[in-house]
Amino acid sequence: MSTAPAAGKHELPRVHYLNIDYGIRSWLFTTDHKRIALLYLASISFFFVLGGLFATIIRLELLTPAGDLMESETYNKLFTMHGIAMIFFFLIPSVPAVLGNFLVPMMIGARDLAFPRINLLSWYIYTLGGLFTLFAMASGGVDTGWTFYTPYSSTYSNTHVMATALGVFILGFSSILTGFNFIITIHKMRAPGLTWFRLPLFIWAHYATSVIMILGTPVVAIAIALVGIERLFHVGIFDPALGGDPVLFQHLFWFYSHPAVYIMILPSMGVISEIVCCFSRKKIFGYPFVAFSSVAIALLGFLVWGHHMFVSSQSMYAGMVFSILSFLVAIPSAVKVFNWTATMYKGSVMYNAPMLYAMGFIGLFTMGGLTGLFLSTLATDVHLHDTYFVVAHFHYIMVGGAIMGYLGGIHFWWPKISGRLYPEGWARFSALVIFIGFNLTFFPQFVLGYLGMPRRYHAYPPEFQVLNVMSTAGASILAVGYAIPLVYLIWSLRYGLAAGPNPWGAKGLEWQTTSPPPTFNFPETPVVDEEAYEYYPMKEAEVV
Amino acid sequence: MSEHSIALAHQFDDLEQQKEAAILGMWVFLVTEVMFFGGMFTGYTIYRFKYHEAFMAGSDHLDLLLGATNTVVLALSSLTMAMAVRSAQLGKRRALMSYLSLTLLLGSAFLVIKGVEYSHKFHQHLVPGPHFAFEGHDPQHAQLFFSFYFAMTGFHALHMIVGIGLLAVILWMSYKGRFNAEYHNPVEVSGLYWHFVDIVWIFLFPLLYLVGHHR
Amino acid sequence: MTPDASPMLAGLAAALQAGVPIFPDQASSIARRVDLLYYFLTGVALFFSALIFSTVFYFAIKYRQRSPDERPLPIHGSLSLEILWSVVPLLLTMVMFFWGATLFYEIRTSPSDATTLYVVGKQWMWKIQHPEGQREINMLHVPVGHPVRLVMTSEDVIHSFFIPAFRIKMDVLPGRYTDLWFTATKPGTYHLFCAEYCGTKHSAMRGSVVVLEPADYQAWLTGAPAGETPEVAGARLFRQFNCHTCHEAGPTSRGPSLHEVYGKTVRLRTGETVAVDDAYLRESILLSNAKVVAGFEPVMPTYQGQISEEGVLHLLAYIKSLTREEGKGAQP
Amino acid sequence: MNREHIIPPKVYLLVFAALVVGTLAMVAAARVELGPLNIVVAMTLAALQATLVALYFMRLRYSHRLNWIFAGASILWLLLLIGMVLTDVISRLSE
Repeated sequence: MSTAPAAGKHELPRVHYLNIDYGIRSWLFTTDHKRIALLYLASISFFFVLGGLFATIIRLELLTPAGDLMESETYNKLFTMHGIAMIFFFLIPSVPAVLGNFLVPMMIGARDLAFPRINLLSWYIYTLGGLFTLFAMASGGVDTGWTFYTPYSSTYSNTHVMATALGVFILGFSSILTGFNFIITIHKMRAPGLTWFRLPLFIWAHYATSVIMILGTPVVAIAIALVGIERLFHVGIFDPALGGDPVLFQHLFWFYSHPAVYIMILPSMGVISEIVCCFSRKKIFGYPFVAFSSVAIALLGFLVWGHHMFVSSQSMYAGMVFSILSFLVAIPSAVKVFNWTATMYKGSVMYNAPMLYAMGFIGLFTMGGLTGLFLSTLATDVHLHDTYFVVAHFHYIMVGGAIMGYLGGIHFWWPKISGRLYPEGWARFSALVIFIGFNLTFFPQFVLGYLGMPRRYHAYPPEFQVLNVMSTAGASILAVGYAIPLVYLIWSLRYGLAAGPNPWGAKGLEWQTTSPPPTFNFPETPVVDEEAYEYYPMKEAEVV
Repeated sequence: MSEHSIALAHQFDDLEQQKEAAILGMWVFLVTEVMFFGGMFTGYTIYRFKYHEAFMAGSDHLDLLLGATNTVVLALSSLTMAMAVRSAQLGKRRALMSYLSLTLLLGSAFLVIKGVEYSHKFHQHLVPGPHFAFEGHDPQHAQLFFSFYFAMTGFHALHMIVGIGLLAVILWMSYKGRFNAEYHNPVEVSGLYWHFVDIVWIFLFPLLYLVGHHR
Repeated sequence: MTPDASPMLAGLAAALQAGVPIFPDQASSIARRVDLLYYFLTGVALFFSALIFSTVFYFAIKYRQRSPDERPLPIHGSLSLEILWSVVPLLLTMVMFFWGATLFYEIRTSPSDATTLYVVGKQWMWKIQHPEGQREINMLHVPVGHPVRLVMTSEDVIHSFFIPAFRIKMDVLPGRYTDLWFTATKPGTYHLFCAEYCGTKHSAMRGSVVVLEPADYQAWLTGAPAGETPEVAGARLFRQFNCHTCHEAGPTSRGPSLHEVYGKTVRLRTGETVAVDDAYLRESILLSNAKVVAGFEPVMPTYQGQISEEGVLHLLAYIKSLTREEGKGAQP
Repeated sequence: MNREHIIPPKVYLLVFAALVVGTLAMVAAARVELGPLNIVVAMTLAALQATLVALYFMRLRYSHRLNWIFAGASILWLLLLIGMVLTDVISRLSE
């Protein structure tokens, strides 16, 4: 089993899932989980570029205190669509729908997901939801913020709220079907010998994510449906003039939307566990703790949503209950970070691009998590709520965490997906550029936040300008950092060296089949007889 | 290939695994349905807690007789559905088809009764919106009751329509002889869905129709 | 890969010389204590971030792969370490919780001697009403050292009254009264922001809070054009919408008497008892048949849309004045 | 889970009878003025009927323990959603 990627010694297998069939029909009517994963890869990359474009324009507007690049309506639509495109159309599906779809069946030794046709249906629902939202964007956009707070969204906004709400409503079911498929597959279709505690932690993370998807998404679907009903019939569900309660919408919305941030980060945590073990050549430190912390995050994640509403006329006592629970949900995340760091102890650390992303993730996710404590502490949240501190916090988790995990995963499994190696030099360079650009963009926003600059401001007082200029400078570096992988990954499809079944010498069933794998993944179902991440059999080294 | 293996999908190892996956699949889907209705139940509970009087007044205008009959009709359709699943397990094709048709009939009866109730509300100007006229106590918040009444029973009726469509397909498949004692997952899965829709109504009936009928 | 933070430090240093603020003023009684908690949180955050960054960096260098067939020892884990880094963060977070919760309790309970001002948020402006009758748009003049309590409501969407220098913020909702209080400690002019997205000109819904020495404040009070005080305006509206025909016609009147009623509880037709506070009075004016007092018929017309939010606040001030002789301005 | 447990029709009929009786009991109970207890009685009766339907009509009693977990989780999360939202609404009154 070669350790470093031996260049040039391998060639692609004659028949694999990519060249077994050609033509549009073979892609649009495929039930192969690997091809559906690539369909998702294409769609979410489109929305990532779109969302990134909106972000760049927002950062350009914020270069100057006065709102002079565009009208405030346009700015409001831009940050709304940046939020919707990034959260609903990129972050929630990214790791589960691309890497999860591709790898969950392979990692557990199955031929495909439990319900392949429903998996394809999930992509079509995603595309339908995307079309509705794009139609809304094209015909004038929506300016309610991605949070759709009532009564502005249900009564006062005259932009395309209905079309966007319909798009997001439909999209919810795509995420439900993905989660549904993973739960059944992981429960019922594991290879013989693959017990729960021999599963890769990637599977544990996706199982926990799927539980959140099926328990939380329906509630935001009904919340947005009620906004739709309120807009059509003005019956006062959320309109206080007719007796409704706008805070009820916030409860229903955040009941899903906080667990949704765990939908976005847990799969990336799964990716990081795989990468850190492979490139430290060591078993994960404290396997059961890391596994159960994923489940603990998923379950506790449902009890904490009130910390988004500490100053929204929520009662003081309910605020205290949500505050203490929000601190409890931070503990499993801390356990994970400590365990990843401990895994590198006495390892044999390699600096491949996936490992750079993983180390970046560990550092930035730690900062993101710790700044979250500021927002679950009641007294400081009064000051920090709805300021740029919150913007910086969730970007450290989403961009520093989820996207770095996603990019690390894409690079780590790229040889398995495409059968080719990406250019290592360029990959490490872009990882470093992303790290620097990211910090320069979002660290100043913590300072802006405590200074009191509110979110979603088209124009701001002049004394905030210097920090905003730094942030925009960082954003341009970040944009360059993201563009580079787009180029060399596509380049590698044609010119990348053949990777062979296991270029990294990694453990896991997906590395025991060819790269790219055949349509049914394994000639015959593999039998598992060793623990997870068994990088070096114990016979010649005593167990510490 | 033996007849039963036609029914075995390629990604499963055996029929046992496929059946367990289908049953677990429907239960996981029902979790999402419970949470979907849960959002409306939350809104209903909050507003009933805040405007108890208006909800009592609103509930008085609902036709209790039709509501109760509908509950019994739906319970009966659950019985016939359960018998249909039982006959599928025993491989009795004729019994399966007759019980399925009975269930379809009862389901449509439920929708007809619901339609009658909706038309009454329409004539009494109790449909929330511009020409909502309610002469009882606190019409402002009574309209809130009726918007939740129509939202919840409306989504329930929608689920009934989907259920009837599903049963029609299952009836057609059993007519074509696609099911036998070993393989009848679609029948059992649609049975679970139908019973779930009945359970939702079991909770909707007291919450909507029996608000303070004790005066 | 070294976590290269040097460009940020250089930028911050430059910002400091250029007189660009890095930290907001501390201009209210609670600002200093909120900042103390903020320093504690920042300290914990910096410590653990530095710990993780340096440990990852150190392990990455010390245990880098020397040769491809190196064989690191498999380590399963250690229960004692797991307990350590579960319990220590738990204790730290509980300290944060209690410290934050106690300070939050203080932030949310206004002292009884605070003067009450009325704030009405309207799409993209703040309308402020002083008890002495002055009215201000997007400006708030307050005396130093005296607690001020703002009773706020909105005419349309959710806004949020945010003064960074005082470290306080409270959403302003339609159909509901929310309140916040502060004691300004440093004279000066401070930003007032709307923190909850409220539509097109959300970022223009700004104002300033002017904190004056008591003498200057009195001068401003006398100088500023004083309209009717809320009580006088309320009495005028009481006549204008002829509320007196039902509510002041003696024992046979169709509406309950409003004298000596504010702050007390009252029995409804349905048998429930309800406290007569701002929320109940507001609901009984705008959606009048919701909670009718026992012994009276629900015949009162609703004034939804006829009386503005300020009008309701003035009527409330008038009704409270009918109870002032007995209670000392009972709080809602 | 045994291979294919066939439930005798008698059990189904009993469950159906219980549903009808339960509905009539609910309507009768609503006639009696019990104040806040009314909702409690109605909900327990409904919950009983729902459990019967789930255990026998939906054959939960004879199916894999996993289905029990997901059925229980849905009820728990429903109560969690309604309960925690209520804590805010109720405690807001006493503030």
